[in-house]
Amino acid sequence: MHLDASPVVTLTSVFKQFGRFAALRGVTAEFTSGRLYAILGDNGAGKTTLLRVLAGLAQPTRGTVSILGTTKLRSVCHELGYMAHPSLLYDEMSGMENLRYFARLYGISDLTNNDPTQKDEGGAANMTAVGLDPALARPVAQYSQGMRQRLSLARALLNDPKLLLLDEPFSNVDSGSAREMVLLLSRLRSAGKTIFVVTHQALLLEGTADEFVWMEAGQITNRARELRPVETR
Amino acid sequence: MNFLYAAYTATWIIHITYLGTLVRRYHRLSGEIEELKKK
Amino acid sequence: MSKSSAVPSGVTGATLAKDLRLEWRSKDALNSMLFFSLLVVVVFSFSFDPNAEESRQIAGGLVWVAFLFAAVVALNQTWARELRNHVLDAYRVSPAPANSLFLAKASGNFIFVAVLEILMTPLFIMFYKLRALGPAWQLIPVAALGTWALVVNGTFFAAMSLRTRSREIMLPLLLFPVSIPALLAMVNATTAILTGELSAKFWIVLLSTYDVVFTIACLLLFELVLNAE
Amino acid sequence: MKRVFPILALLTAVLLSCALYEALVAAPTEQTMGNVQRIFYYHVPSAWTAFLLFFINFVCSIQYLVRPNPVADKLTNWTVIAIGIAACIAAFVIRPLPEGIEPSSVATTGLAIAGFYFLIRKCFSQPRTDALAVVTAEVGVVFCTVVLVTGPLWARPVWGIWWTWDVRLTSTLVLWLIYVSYLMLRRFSTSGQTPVLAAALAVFGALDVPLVYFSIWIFRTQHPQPVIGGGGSIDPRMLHVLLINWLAFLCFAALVCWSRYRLEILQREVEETQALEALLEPRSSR
Repeated sequence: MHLDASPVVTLTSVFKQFGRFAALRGVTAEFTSGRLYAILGDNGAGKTTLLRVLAGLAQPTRGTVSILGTTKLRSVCHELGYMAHPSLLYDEMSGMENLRYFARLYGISDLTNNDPTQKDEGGAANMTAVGLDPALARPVAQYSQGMRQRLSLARALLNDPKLLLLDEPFSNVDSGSAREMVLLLSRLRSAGKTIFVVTHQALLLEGTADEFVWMEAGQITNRARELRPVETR
Repeated sequence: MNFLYAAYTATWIIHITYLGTLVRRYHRLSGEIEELKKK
Repeated sequence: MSKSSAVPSGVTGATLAKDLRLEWRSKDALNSMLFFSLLVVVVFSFSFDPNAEESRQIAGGLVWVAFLFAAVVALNQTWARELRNHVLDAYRVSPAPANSLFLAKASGNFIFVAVLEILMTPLFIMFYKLRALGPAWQLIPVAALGTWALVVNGTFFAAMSLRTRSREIMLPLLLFPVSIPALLAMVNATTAILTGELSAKFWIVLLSTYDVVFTIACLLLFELVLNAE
Repeated sequence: MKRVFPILALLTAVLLSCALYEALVAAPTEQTMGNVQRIFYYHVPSAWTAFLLFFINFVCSIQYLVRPNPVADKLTNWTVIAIGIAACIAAFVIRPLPEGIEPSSVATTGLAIAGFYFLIRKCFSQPRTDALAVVTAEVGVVFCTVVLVTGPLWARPVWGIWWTWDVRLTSTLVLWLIYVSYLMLRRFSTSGQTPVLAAALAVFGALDVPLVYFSIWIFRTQHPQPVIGGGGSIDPRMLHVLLINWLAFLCFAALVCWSRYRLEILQREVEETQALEALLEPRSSR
């Protein structure tokens, strides 16, 4: 477990504009390692854009983003896990086929490998961790929305990232599974990972998240340790 | 001979049409600038 | 877990295998391509007398135009598949190099179009009573080089047209002008071989040059295009 | 700068009318083709101007792509210098040169390419090269259209046909198609990085041009076509008129480019201000 409180993510006056629409309007913030951050806010507040900028998918129009001590996000992308609102999965393939392919993109050659020294910690373990059966041969198209969401989380965890960016992981997941996912996240956090969760269901993370971050109109308006009842609705 | 005049006229029609579009774009743009100044 | 910052290897192979598997399951691209080129063959046969000796003169053009249009169908499919569920983002956040994706996609399309050609050629021969008067084996390098020429630029421009409105229409608009020399070379080489009057050697050299130049250009510029959101 | 513009415009107008007079009246009438040959004085200068503009577009596109990356930038600089030097050496080493090519023209072309590259590099910042690329592509397409319209008008009375798939005609048509698709891409792009996409397409187009020319050249030698012009040497008085017309059209093109460039810059400034406006204006969170 890491105890250093050095910043993993540093944002310095980050702007992101799509034509005339400003999605991020001067975000300056520091996030320390080994914590779970819940990012809250209305639709269009810039939460998803913030995650996309952190994941290196969107270039900020202005400002700098530094992750794990570098501004060259491409050089730390193997330390990043990203789960988007769309599933980022191939509908025609089964869960394990999907995971096996994405693992290859990270240079993890075989998830069900025969090498006994390297225990099968990749795909299969990830699938069980999120509550799915690795043997499931159905194509993802026939999964329920909740199962897809969990498989998507398993995909984000494939490369054992230090920094996990999750966009709405609990949407469409029933409350029992959502609580399981929260437990999983808190275990991952204890293992030293830094986790960002964008969510509308803030109450689920009460007691688990280390910090709540409120965003409004492209800016971070408030950060607090506790989820105050006023803000929860 | 007619072809000669046709070619010369066509050349200038093309150029003037293009210049016309430029002028139109400029007018639209100055409209936008006016709007910005009002704010 | 063993994890390194090194660029992962074997991504091209894995991506290609994945694409082939997806195509095998859905057969979207192949079916539509096959049907499309079949239509072209039939429709063209009404526009001139397919039995005439002159048909040999235009058969080369006909064959390649049919394949070009069919290839556009396949090319649009390849990236559409990556846009569903935004899977392309999953590739872009991974350390896998952009060029591996490009090579995998281009070879995948090459395989699809090649399969189409292998299936359609007997039909062309039957319908138009084609018989090569020149050295027939030369058709193989011409077909291979020509297909790669179409596919390499097609894959690139299909990725480019992802970032445009009405991308299905945009692809041919971008692809056809740049493909003209390749098309000219393919058609003329094929005609030269079929009629046996001229040597196709020059056209094969031209096609190879085209392939080399544009493969390099695509590899140099693909990363920029992929990340141009 | 703004006061210079009307003066230059006036000068260009005078030059253009002079050139028109020379072309219609002063130039000798060609023996076989007659007066129709005078289309030549509009057709050829327009073509040269269009090619020059497309060349500038290519240089700008390369610079737009290369300059953010210092390594690639340096590499391209040295390549351009190498092209200049190689052309100078080749002019005096390669013997014999292909027919009709003087050693001095080879050297001048090489040096002009290098000169142009560094001139543009010095005068325009990297984002501005994109603006210049749009401008040259657009004005180039206009001039190319002129070429494609006057060409058939010349061909019809002389050869009796509107169009022939001759190497120069066809290459020009392909060039026109490529740059029209370039402008289409710019218009239809939804990407925030349209300039990158457009620059990539421009590079592809420019790479394509020699291949187009070469392939059609061979294509033509296999298929006999009507022969263009009389060939051989040109009457010095005709050459004089031609050059004056070219000068006039170059000035005209430069002026059009300049106004279009200012329009482009203005438009970008307006867009930036609008974007800034969007930033400042308090957004109601829905």
